[in-house]
Amino acid sequence: MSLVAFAILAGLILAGALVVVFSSNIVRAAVALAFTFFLIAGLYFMLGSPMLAVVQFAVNAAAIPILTLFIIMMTRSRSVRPASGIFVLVALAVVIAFAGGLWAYLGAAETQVFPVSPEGIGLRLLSVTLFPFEVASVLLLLAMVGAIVLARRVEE
Amino acid sequence: MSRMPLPLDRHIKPKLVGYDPTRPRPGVERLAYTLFFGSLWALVVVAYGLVPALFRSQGWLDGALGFFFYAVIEALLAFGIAAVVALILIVVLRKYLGKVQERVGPMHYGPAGVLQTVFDALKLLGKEDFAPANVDPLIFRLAPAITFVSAFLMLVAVPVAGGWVMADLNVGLLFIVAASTLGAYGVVLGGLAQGGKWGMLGAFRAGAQLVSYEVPLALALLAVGVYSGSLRLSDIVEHQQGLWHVVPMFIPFLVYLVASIAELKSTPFDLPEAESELIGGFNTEYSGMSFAFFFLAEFVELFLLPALVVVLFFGGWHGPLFGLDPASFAAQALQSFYFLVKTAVWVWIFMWIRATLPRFRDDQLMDLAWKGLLPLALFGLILAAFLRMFVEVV
Amino acid sequence: MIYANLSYWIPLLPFLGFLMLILLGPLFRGRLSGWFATLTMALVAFLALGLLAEALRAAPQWRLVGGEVELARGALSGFPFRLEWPWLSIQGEAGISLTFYIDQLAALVVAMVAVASLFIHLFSIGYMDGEARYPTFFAYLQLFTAAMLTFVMAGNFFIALLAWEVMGLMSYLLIGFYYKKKTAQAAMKKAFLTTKLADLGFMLGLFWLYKELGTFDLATVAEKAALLAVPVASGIGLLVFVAAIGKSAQFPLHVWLLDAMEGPTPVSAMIHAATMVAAGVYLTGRFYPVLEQGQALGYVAWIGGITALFAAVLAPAFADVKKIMAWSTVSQLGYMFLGLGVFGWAAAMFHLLTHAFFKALLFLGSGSMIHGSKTQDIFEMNRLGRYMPWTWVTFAVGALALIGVPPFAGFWSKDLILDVAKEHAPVLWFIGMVAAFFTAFYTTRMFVIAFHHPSLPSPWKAAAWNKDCPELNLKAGDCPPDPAPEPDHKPHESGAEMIIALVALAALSLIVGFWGSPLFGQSLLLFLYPGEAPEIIPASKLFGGYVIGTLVALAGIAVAWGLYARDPLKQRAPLWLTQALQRRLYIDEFYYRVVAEVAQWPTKALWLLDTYVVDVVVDAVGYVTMITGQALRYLQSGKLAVYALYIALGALALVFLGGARW
Amino acid sequence: MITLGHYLTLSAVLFAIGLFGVLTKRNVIAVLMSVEILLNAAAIAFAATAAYRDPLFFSGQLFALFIIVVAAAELSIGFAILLTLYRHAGSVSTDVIEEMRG
Repeated sequence: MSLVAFAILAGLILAGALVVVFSSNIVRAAVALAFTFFLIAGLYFMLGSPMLAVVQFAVNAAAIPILTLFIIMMTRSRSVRPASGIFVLVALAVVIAFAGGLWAYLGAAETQVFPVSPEGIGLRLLSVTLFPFEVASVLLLLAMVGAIVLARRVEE
Repeated sequence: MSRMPLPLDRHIKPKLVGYDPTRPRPGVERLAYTLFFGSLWALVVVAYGLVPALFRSQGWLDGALGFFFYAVIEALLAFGIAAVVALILIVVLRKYLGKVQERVGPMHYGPAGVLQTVFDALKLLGKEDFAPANVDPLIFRLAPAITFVSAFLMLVAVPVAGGWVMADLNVGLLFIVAASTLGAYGVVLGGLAQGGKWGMLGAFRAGAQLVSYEVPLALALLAVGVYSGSLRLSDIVEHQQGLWHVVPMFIPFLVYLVASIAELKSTPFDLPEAESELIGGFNTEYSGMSFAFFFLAEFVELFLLPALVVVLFFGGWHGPLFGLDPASFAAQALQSFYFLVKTAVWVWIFMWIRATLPRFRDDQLMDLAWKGLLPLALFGLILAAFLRMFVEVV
Repeated sequence: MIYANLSYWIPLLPFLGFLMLILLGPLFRGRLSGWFATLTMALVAFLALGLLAEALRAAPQWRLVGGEVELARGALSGFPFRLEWPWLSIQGEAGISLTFYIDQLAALVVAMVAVASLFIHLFSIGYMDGEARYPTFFAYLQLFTAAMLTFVMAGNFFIALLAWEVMGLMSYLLIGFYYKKKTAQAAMKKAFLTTKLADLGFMLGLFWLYKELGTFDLATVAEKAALLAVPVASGIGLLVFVAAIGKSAQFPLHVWLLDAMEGPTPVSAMIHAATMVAAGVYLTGRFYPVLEQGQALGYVAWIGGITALFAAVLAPAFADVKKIMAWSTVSQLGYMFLGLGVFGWAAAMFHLLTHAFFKALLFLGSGSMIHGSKTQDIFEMNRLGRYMPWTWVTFAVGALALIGVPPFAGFWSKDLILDVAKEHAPVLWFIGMVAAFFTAFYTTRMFVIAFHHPSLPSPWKAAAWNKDCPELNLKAGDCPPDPAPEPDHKPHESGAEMIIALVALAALSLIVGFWGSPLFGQSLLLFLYPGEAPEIIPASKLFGGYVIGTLVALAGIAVAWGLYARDPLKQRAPLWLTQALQRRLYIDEFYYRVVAEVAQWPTKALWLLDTYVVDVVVDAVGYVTMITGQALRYLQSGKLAVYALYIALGALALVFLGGARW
Repeated sequence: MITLGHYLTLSAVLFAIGLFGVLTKRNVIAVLMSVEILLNAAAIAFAATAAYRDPLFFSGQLFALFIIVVAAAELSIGFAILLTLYRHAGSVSTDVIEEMRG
């Protein structure tokens, strides 16, 4: 039962990702990206971490594609030109090698999922990983300031 | 209310004897609104109380099939609630705007025009769903659907009474934030898909506005979460047992109120559609069912955002129970009644704001979000943490 | 023990004063910074005198009985005073501790430095008034004093070396205080390089000493000196003595001191007369056990004797009052080394003390003369004795002390040294006597011309050989002679604080000599008496020496008076001799032209090596890099995707090669 | 039953797809979207491994959270650069940023 659900979910995720990569219409690609991320949030639900799922939903599935759409609008780009054929073949070879290389390590057969409560993550986040947490906040601040500075029109 | 002379040649005289469309009929209207409210309440009681109780008592929920059916039925009921709310609110809003603007509003379909929406819906369903030539058909169709789904998603998390909630998420507050962010998709995609200038401008405005106001909104919600110590909405409501959050959390309340009106894209924040400037903005090219979805979504949100105000700040379902056992069915029904009443009051306030205030300029809009609300929301967050640590524990 | 326990404040206070002035100097208005520094020094002098009194009480008491020294009472417990703080200890080992070691000598010299420095400060308040960098000047003085005091009190040679180097730096800064003058720039470099070259000997000697004895500690070194092999001890001793030669401006490293007179007139000059140059003598005194073990004292004595004579002979050829004084300093320091070299340890230290005071007096007096008459040339000074009575009196006291006329300070100490020399090295005694004659000669010449003659056109300013400055390696235009004042100018007496300083130092010059004189039982010498040393000579034996010394001095005075009272301008010596003397026997030029050239030979060899070996290698590396870069630039296609591909390939390599395992 | 291997396989394939996108796209926006897929694939691997193997510390989930944070930061900066690029060159194709060619 759950395997069926997983299969459907995984299939849709992969399909969405493929659309992102292969669609020549960039708006569709962005929508597919949102769709893929939305389904990945479902994956996190299955992994017993609603917290992660909702964060994935709010940030990756909602905010980031909207930002992407915004940029698409601002730069008035619509279509994606494909790369030259030879390069596509090279990339394909690399990708296959990559997937194959990763495949070699995929023998894990654990079956039991340990769910995690939001409180657990929160406590953990603010105790052991407090320093990375603070660093992340600084990173976000820097990103914010950096984005403003970069995107600001320089007035002559 | 003044009587307005109507040109006879544009007016089909109704068949009903003695009916005069120019004459207001407050008695009929009140009766109709009461009936609307009652039917909504009945639907809520059925969806939240009767059906789960039935399934639970028969033990159907244990089997996979029973659970599947339960889920389907609940989803349909939720959709039904959303549809009913939208249908009711459309006519109520039109009537109310009419009253504010000193006219009678819709009067022709149903007694005193109370069935107007039904005919509106029929008209929209009957119209050709037209898509201009240069649009991306997939995105064009997807946009209204996403809009409606995002509004509908929030409904799932709202608790209407003690134990009466469709999905009691332990991250409900974050879920609300996420779902409301999703609402921006429909607008942006809708504007983007049309390929026209109005749509594009509307999409720009909507995207900027929704994303900007998302930030203070989320911070205000977070303040409530910090203060009540839980992200679960029913816990937040329980936490207001003694004192409604509106008192200690007044600043987040204000922020949330303004930001949710902005999320609603209604006046004074209706820049994305702004008929006088953008001919409808992101929904310029929509017609028929697609337009109806946008429309529905808007009115479902007009119900849900006030409902969240009630849940987060005005004690949710809390009210006098007259000695009833809070776990009993009757008490829960009463609680859902309180909840709906409070929500109705807040819906009215939202309508009132919409009817009276003029529209912002877009730079004022941004200033308000980033320079006004954001610092206020941050202050509210700190205040909430302070209260949580030093006042409430003592 | 109160003062001994407080003694670390003695160097610390001027250091704090330095920090204060260097950081907040611009906030001090007018003369405030000078008064601040002087007040600090007054405090330090108070502490130092207290320390000396304490040391006098606590030191072992010797008695002179029938020409033999015998111990009346041993040292009190806790003497010599010792303060110690752990410092530079590495991983719990003892390392090098910060030690202050105050025995009789240190207490005496600390008091001397503190008092002399106090009067320098006091004098400078008036003298430096109106200078642009007034607070900075006092800050330098403070740090200089702090370093000198640290050096004197240092309980181990490592600390001493640090303080020694700080002194070198401050000397450099003070000489170059008027750094806009070309001559000052050249002089500061010259002084710095000369003394640094000498310091190399100090460092090498210290490291060698540490290798042999495993300690830097002063007292331990003195105890263990006897364990050193004779050649080793003489090697170490001579290396350290090189540093002393450099610092104390002994032949052949005397060249810097004369040019150090480029610093602000009385003060930096006085430092280069009374305190800093004394450090070399002090250091040699501290290394005495090692030198003695190494049987190297003969070199010390000969260097001292030669320098004493050499400088005294050169001095009469100069017309600049400060330069005469500088030669005099070199000469007197030579006496001290002479005394050290002929086992007259305590006598040399006695002379160190008296010389500090009367030379400080003379320098401040000459500063006052320069201040009053606006010239440094003795010929151009206009009957100063008439216009500057205070300066005249005090300068006369200083001059008599320098000449060695009884009962002034120099008389007791110099003749004691000469007596010791007569006992151990008659040749050196004779040299010392000749030098004493010349000392009297040049002092009288200077005194007569400056104080009693109306102003004259300076005879040497116009001389062809004085047009440029070969001794500073400068060209003609870079060192213009100072402008002469009006022919009949009216000098004026200096301000009150300057006169107070002069009078105080004059009084000290008069008094201090008695402390070591036979009249008072040579009590200073007994105080300093290190044990078995032969320089305590019974008064009866001393008498003959004193008579000869006085006669020689009077002869010098008489000759100078006879030659210069009438006609100072008359050219008596052959012109080539005058030129040679004024060119300082061409030693400076020899250094600049020949030694510097020779010293550059290895440099040039290295330059060739650098050009034809190192550069080729470096260039080859550059070319290889460039060619490789040229080849590899095709990898940098500018296409984003290609870069991403490289990243992916790298990651792929990690996946396959890294061997990540479950 | 679903095993950890299922998730990791999904992650690997997703990663490969994203990598292909990064390599072949010419539009910088599309490249950035593909990078997002890469990051999410990694996050899935982290979260899944933690869910199956790390019941006490769930470090993987935290890693996934940080990945989301980093992704957001990266994207905002990336888009800001993109916007500047667009103003500078009038296009967001990788063809216009070949000034670094050796």
